[in-house]
Amino acid sequence: MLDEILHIMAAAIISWILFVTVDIFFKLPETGGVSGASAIARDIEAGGGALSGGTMMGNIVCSPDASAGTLLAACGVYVAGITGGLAAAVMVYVGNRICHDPGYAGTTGAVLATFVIYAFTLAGFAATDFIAGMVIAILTIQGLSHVHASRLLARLWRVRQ
Amino acid sequence: MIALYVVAAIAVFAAIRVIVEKNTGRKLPYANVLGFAVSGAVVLLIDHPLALVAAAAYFVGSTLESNAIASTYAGGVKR
Amino acid sequence: MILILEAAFGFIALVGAISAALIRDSYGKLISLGVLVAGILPFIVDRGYIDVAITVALIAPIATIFVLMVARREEA
Amino acid sequence: MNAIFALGLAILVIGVLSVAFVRPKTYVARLINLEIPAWGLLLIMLTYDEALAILTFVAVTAISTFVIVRLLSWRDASC
Repeated sequence: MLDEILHIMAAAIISWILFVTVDIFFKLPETGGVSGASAIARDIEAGGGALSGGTMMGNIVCSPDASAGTLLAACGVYVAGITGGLAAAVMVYVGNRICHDPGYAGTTGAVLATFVIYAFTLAGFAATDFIAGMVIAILTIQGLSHVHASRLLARLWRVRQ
Repeated sequence: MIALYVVAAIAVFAAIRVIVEKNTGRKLPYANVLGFAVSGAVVLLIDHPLALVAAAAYFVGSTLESNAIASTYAGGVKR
Repeated sequence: MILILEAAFGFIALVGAISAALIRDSYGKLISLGVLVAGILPFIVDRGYIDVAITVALIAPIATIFVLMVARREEA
Repeated sequence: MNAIFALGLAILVIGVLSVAFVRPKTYVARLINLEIPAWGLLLIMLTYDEALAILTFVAVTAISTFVIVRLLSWRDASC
């Protein structure tokens, strides 16, 4: 019982670091991919947040990114092992093409997350821990407080520049 | 089994935040959290290979819906 | 399904229906309709109809886009 | 009584009342409210085990929405 809760917390921290790193490496906070992402960024900035962090949150909303790749890769590893993870990467690429996005970040994140999650499965974690952990990680970015989350992302983006 | 309870609790929290928020542009990230939680719950409820396809289809569908609403909202504001 | 999960997803569906009926903004109505679909999809999956769930998940956004075609015209 | 059946009846009643007493008296609000009882009726049909009927119902709902949208735009253009 307590062991599983600790596993979920550790999985949340691992997947948070994974998808934020991949998203910032592919320059998501730089510009809005579609016009809706810029509108969401403008509304978040009007509510007191930072613009570049808001742009990254708008990009996560408007097309499947590395966060979606991590979640679907965890689902694929849970259902069918490492084959399911690669199938999930193909589905993320198709979804990216539907939403008018180049699709590099989502596919790279899904393939990377497949191998990371499979390695942690060998080390004693269950794949369900990573599904719940990824949902907790996306809650801390998009769901708790837009102002603080966008300022944190803007500070990380400044470090990468 | 704890994972399913965690995902359901986050889904309820995100649904309440979507309804309480007034601004349209700030509603959409909460709706995205709800999509993540529900597509995780779909896979956790049934352990079947087609459940992965269902989760991916629901996720891409909800993202496409958010994308269409956000771009229409941006066009409406600009005019 | 377990009773607590049934109550949780039923609560999401009910809240989506009530807010879609009461909100006056049309974008807010469409987002609340998405919340309603998110609430009823786990019930479909739990009955075992995964093919129905795939169809619903693909057709619900298309209906929303159809409504957006006329909402944009009204906004202008 | 089954829980899914009760939930479907509740959503159906809410949807029918919201279509009858629509608050902003516009065609778009009435059209969006018309989607709510469709999902309630889908939950009621889920209680009886007929997969093909549910598939047909979902498809026909989307197609009828498209027809009504085309009708609204044509009416705006003509008069």
